[in-house]
Amino acid sequence: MDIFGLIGPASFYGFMAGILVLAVLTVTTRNLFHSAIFLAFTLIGVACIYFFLRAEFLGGVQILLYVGAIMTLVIFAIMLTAKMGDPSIPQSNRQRLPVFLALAALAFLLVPQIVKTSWKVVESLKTTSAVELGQALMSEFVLPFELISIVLLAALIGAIAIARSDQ
Amino acid sequence: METIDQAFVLGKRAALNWMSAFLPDWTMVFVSIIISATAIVIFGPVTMMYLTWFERKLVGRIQNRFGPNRVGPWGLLQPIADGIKMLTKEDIVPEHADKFAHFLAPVVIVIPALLIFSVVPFGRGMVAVDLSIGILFFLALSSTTTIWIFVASWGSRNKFSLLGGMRSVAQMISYEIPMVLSVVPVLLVVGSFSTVSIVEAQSGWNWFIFTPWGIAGFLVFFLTGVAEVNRTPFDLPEGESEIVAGFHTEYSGMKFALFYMAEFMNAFSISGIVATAYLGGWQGPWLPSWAWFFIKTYALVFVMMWFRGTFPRLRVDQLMGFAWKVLLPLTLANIFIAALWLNLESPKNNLISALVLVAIVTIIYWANRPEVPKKRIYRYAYED
Amino acid sequence: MFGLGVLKGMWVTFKNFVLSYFSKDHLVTVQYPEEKIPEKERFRNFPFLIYDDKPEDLRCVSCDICAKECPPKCITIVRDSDAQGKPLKRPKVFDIDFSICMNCGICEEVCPFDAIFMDHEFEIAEFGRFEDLNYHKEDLLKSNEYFAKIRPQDVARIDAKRREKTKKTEPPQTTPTT
Amino acid sequence: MLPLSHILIFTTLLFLIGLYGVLTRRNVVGILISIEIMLNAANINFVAFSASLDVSPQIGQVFVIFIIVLAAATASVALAIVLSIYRNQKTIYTDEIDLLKW
Repeated sequence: MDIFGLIGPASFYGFMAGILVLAVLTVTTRNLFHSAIFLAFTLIGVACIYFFLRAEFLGGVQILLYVGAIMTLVIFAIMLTAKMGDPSIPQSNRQRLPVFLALAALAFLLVPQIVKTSWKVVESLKTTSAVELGQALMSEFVLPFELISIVLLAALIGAIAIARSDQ
Repeated sequence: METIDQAFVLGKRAALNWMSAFLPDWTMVFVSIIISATAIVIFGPVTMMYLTWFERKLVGRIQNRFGPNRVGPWGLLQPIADGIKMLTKEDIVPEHADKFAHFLAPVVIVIPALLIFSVVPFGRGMVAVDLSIGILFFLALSSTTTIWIFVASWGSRNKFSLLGGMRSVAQMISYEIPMVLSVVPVLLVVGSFSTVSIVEAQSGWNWFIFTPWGIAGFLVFFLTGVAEVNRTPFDLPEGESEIVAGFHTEYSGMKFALFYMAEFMNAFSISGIVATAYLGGWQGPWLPSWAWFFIKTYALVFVMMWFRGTFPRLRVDQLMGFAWKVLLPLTLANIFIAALWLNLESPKNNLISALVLVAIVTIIYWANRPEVPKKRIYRYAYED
Repeated sequence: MFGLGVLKGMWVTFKNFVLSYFSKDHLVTVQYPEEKIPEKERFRNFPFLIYDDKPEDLRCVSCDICAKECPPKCITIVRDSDAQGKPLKRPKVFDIDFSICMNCGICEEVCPFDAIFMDHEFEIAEFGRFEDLNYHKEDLLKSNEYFAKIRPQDVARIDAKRREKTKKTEPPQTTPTT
Repeated sequence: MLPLSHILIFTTLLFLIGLYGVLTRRNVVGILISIEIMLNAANINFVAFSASLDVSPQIGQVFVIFIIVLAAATASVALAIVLSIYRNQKTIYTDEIDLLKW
């Protein structure tokens, strides 16, 4: 019985550490294509985090949309534009150290605050089914839902209009 | 009858009972998981091996040949001989290849193919995990294959590979959309993503294929499934007469075998999911439930291979046009038809939705009618 | 009608698939090493030397025409001679290198003595590249009966011609004495 | 289940890693990749909050769905812009796209 109380959090921590490592690799790898591959693994890891948090529908959507669609777009863009095999071109600008220091300072500022805050946590993990999610989308959030669809349509048309080569 | 039906479930339970004698209680869950996982991990590659044998036999017979018949009786040991050949072959990596990507792609591409098996209901009570998002899980995993195919083609640093990868991405993204939309009617009617509850909703002879929206959905789902696993007539990514072998041109030995394995396991699991969603899964009279599942799945696999023996490859524009101009409107209309069918009374709904379906198919056909050029008259070529 | 061609094509392949189990016409392959298609009479492959009754009775008189005409020059002929050094009308060495021979059949056509003919034998694979395929006189010898078996039409014609010839030149024909 | 603050620390770190990528990458596509990481960090936060705080559990997940959809829209438009920039400027390095500076 205890073993579950041990294994669940342990694997959760393992996943979180793995995601952090993959994310660091994603932002620091020189080769942009490898960076995209690491991003794909990061996104799959995030989907696993959703599964841990009992949001299975979101995990599925995450894989389907992020890994299936957005990643493919990103890889396409890398391929259509890249001259990245050349090691003489620097892949990061000169602000690496200041940015790192600033972000580390930000982390040292934020993390104690997170620990200090007393969250009103409920005892058990709350879950929701895809049906309830759909009902929420269709009742309470119907206006944002429709707006989002308009935004999507606009993005669709805009992307086509921008990317089209003007003859 | 009941014991035959539940043979595998009872077998697993017996194994668990036997092991509980000398293993502590808390390990039993892990042992159960490990038994299911082992069954899948063994079943997947063995199925793949014998599907290759089956395909070669079938295509051979279609072409008036014998197919493999030398290694073992009826060539039954041929897959093992192939496996030995693949394992002992030299593993060639092109000099300028992206070594990391070239190595990673074939290894990772097998994982989703194996994971999909975990939501396929092989029989009554014979599903590894009854996920509440079963169908979505399947769709999500099968969509990840695109990336690894593309990574393989980019990593090979070969023009033919890259062309194959580009084609593959374009094709799979296009066919992803009708594929997702063609399952929506089933989810609409069943009200759940779970593969088990989808099968249970089709008890008796209420298979979804016997409804008007079911026929359309089945056809679209199956065709997009064939396109998703890059099989003929949608095998442009690996069209051997045009671009050598597409994305796996530069792969040899075991890495190539892994691609092959992923393709065949995907073909099997897609057939299984189509059978689950539209052909009633393991529902059926007289025979044990798993026998029905395998009959239906292998029938669909047979049809896939039959396609391979029959059809020539589509052209790229035909491929894209088929996805966007025929399948997509049909699936969108099909969701509406399913809603109509669901909300009308029982005897009337079949007729009405069938009529709507026929009307929509006619409209789509009319909109896509082939443009037959008029017969030319050479006005000045003749005397008069 | 839309989609009818697809079904028609599938019907054709299905018919082929099912009939391949029942009809010989729909299963055209032959299991080669065990089962062979009988060769056609005019099939010709590698040349062989013909003898009439005994293997010593070669028809070949080592006139060297075939060796001269052979396009890839795969035939080697050395004329035999008796103890006094007088040349005899028979070859001492008759080698054909089958690794060079290109199965053109010119040697058969040019031979004025009907001594060399093209064979039906084609399974002559060997392990060595050089000496194994260089056939000597003893390997090339085959009887007229064998020739009659593989090419009955030709043999009738040729035998008739030879009989006529021998009838014309009957009296002086004597077996050469050594 | 593990405490909420641990998940929050994790997402903070993930967000900062993404931010680091945004601020240091020269390549536009690299910046886009980093932005995806930041969005994912925010998404995990939403899910974690909705799962463990005293609110209706759908709200957080609905927002995650919206964010994913918006990310898809962002990605498509941004990549269209990248293509267009590459076509006009023959570069996708942010410090070389400086036509308005002089």
